Amino acid sequence: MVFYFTALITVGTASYAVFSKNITRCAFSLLYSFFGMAVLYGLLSADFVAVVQLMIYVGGILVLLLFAVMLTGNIELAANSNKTASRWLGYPLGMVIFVLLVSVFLRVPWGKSAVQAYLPTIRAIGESFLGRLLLPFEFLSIVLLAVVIGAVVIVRNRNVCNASEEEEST
Amino acid sequence: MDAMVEQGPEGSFVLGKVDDLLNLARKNSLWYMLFGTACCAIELMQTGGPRSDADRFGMVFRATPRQSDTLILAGTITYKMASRIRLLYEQMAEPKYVIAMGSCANTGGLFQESYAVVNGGDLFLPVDVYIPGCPPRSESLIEGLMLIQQKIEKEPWLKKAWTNTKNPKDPQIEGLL
Amino acid sequence: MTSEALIDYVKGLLGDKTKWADPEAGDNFLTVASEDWKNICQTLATDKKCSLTYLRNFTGTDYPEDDEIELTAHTFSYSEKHGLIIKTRISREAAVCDTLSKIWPAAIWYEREIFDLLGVSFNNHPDLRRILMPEDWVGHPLRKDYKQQETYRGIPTTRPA
Amino acid sequence: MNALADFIINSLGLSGLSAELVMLLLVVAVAAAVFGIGMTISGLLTLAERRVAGRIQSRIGPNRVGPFGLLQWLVDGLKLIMKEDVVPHDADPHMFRMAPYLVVVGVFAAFASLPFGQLLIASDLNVGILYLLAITSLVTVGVLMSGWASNNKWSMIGGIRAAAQIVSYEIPTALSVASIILISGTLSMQGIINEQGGWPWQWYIFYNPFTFAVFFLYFTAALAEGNRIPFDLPEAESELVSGYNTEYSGMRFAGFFLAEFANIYLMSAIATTLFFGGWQIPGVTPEQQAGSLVLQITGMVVFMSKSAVGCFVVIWIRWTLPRLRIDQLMSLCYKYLIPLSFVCLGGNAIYLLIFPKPSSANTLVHMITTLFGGVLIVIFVTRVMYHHRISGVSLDLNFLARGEKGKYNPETQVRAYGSFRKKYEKKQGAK
Repeated sequence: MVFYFTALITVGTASYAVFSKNITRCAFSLLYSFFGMAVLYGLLSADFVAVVQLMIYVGGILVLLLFAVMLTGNIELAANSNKTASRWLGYPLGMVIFVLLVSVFLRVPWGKSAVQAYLPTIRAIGESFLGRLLLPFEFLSIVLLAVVIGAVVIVRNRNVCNASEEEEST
Repeated sequence: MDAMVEQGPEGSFVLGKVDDLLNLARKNSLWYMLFGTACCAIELMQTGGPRSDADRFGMVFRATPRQSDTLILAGTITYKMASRIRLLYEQMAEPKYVIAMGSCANTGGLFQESYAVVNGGDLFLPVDVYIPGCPPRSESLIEGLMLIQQKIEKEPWLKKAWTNTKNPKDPQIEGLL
Repeated sequence: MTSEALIDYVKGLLGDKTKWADPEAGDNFLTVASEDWKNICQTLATDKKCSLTYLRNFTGTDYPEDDEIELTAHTFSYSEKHGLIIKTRISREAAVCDTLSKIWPAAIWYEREIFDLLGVSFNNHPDLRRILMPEDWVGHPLRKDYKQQETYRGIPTTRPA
Repeated sequence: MNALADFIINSLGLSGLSAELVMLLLVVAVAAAVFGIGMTISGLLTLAERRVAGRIQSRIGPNRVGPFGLLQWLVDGLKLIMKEDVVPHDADPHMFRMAPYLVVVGVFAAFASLPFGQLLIASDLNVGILYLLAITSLVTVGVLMSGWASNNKWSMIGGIRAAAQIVSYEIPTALSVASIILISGTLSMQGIINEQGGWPWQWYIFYNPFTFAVFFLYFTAALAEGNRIPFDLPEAESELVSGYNTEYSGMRFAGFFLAEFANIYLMSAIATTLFFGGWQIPGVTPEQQAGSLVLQITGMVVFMSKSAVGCFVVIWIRWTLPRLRIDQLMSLCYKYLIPLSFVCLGGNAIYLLIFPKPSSANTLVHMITTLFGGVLIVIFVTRVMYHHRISGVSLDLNFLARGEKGKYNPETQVRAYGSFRKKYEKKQGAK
């Protein structure tokens, strides 16, 4: 029962986020979607993932998204907010992804497993990160490092431009 | 209290008791708005200070009209300010009370003959308590606030809330807003 | 420059365009015709020896018996350490004058005040609105024959007895 | 939980009800209890704030309702319920109404995983401390939502400031918590307390010099996360009217207000758990405590008094320090707190490599750090006593003062002036 309730909330708010015209409301409805997802993780006894989902998606990504939405001028105008590449590119792409997901869904042998007691999953996650999955983990770290450096470079460049403009004007 | 039992319909005794409790709550948490128009505001600040501590009665200042119960007209009111004060009053949440503090807010006082000064806050707001003085000392202001408390004690709040919240004495000045 | 020297210098500079006050009256001030008002202020403000660059005060007075409004500008020079009062008179009915805001930017607010309270309109003023009274106020309170309106937005202006 | 539900069904003879329903009721009951405890604590804290502020400003503070004004918070709450609930005309009504709930839920849900006693915890999660950090991020979104939905520029600025501040200070908070997790090896709140002991040298604050520094980093960052002075930019009254809650009246405002005070208690309770040994009683092992009801209650009292001291310090800071500027706030976070917490995290890791857990060298380090902390406290107290002595004002720490305590006495002031003058003259004479 809890599962269906959360699933309903998650899917409902996610579809609201997709279909609503008011982009700020879209962003806020994502909150409930993320929250419902965290609850679903919790129901699957993945407590660590659930908490991290809350922490990173709600605390970090959603807030950044809201900042971007709120600090952009005239975001309420459809011309500014809903600029898409092409409607005729979008529909087939969506269909392809949908078919892909359905085929995966049909192929996986869904076995009913007994509900496990809550076991600490953190140790297992940590060990696999530093053991079996070390290479992808390090790769991800490098990508993130590159992103951080890139962000710093972009901000620095803009500052330099502003400074030179100010010098010219004075 | 007795008068209320006589007034009310059947079952008014219970309502009266509940009213007593609610009025006790309302009178002991009379938040005033941090708003001064002229020199009386100095005494208003002083009232929150150590020598005459308004916080003893649960009166703290709020910066926003939405959360305050009392509007203290502290000082001379000009016509230009009057429309702003009226706007602030309209923004306050019911139930709300107004105190006219000092001669200027009562009658225009020293500046009564001036072309720019309103001759008393009651010409555009429903004033509950008038405090004389130029400026009134903080003791006077505390007494004014306690008069508001006495007024609250006598109000049948529940019945008022169910019937009509509009004050009949309220001068409805449409042009101000 | 001492005040006597300044008076002599300005007399030489402006010639017969000025009318000087009786020295017995206290302050030394010169009265100019309203047509020369802007040019003379410009000259006095930019002249090297006068350099009256600072407008200390700018105000007006109503004289209904003469049917005139007098405008008074108190100027000062920080570099030369001397000051001068310049006056002009304009008619009450067509109360129009040139703006000084191009010479002294401080005059913008002073002129708004004179406009507000005396009803003098200034040509070429960048932002001529009421500054003290509400925007929809009727009349100019510092005119001697001013009659206050009965109510302002529903507030009675006299206290009912 | 299921076993408990079965037990209740069997013992009360409610076999007609399904186990799921009983469990649901149980969960609701526990949630209500946690919410009630949280409300009471934050209500009492509002009163404590006003009383302490009164004493600090040599006023008295609310003392008319109940003994020592102890019922003032109930009266305030009752009044706020009765106030009109204003929704501005231009506001986004649904989101305007929703925002206080998010803030309240975000803060009070965190109370579910606070260990008030060894057995007094609503749910001892495996990821307890992470859960606390995560669920409070709902507050950020709630505050942003209230700021945006009010359609008021002060609210908007306040909301954006609050969100920027909370998101930034989440990093040093999480990093200082990570230091403690590194030492304890567990994320569960009870686990962290169990690793510590009752005596001060067994607490994590005195574990090694790095944790000693980490505590102050955590405290500063948590102050900023709770939007308290000196970091109260989101609701700076002199600049932003009331920040994000400018347009709120009545019960919705009370929600924000209570959440703010609940947040103070939350940060003090987390500090107690992480650094001050939680409910551990000196000289009593957890095994002994588990068996005895008296020790359980003592443990709860110990936990509560430790967090009460934390709350007092927060209130004390609020009425002492001025407010920071927004750029100072951000540079404090990104230029000082984050690098320092990284240093402390690395230091702790290296320390753990050099001194593996049970060793006599380890105990020595604990003792030295405790001594250092004690010396700091002694220095602080002597400084305060010195300044108090030369100021010549009679000390009155009676926070529950009813009447005319701490009177103005002109003589003491004259005496103080006299002592200053003597010193001044001595200095002049020496020259």
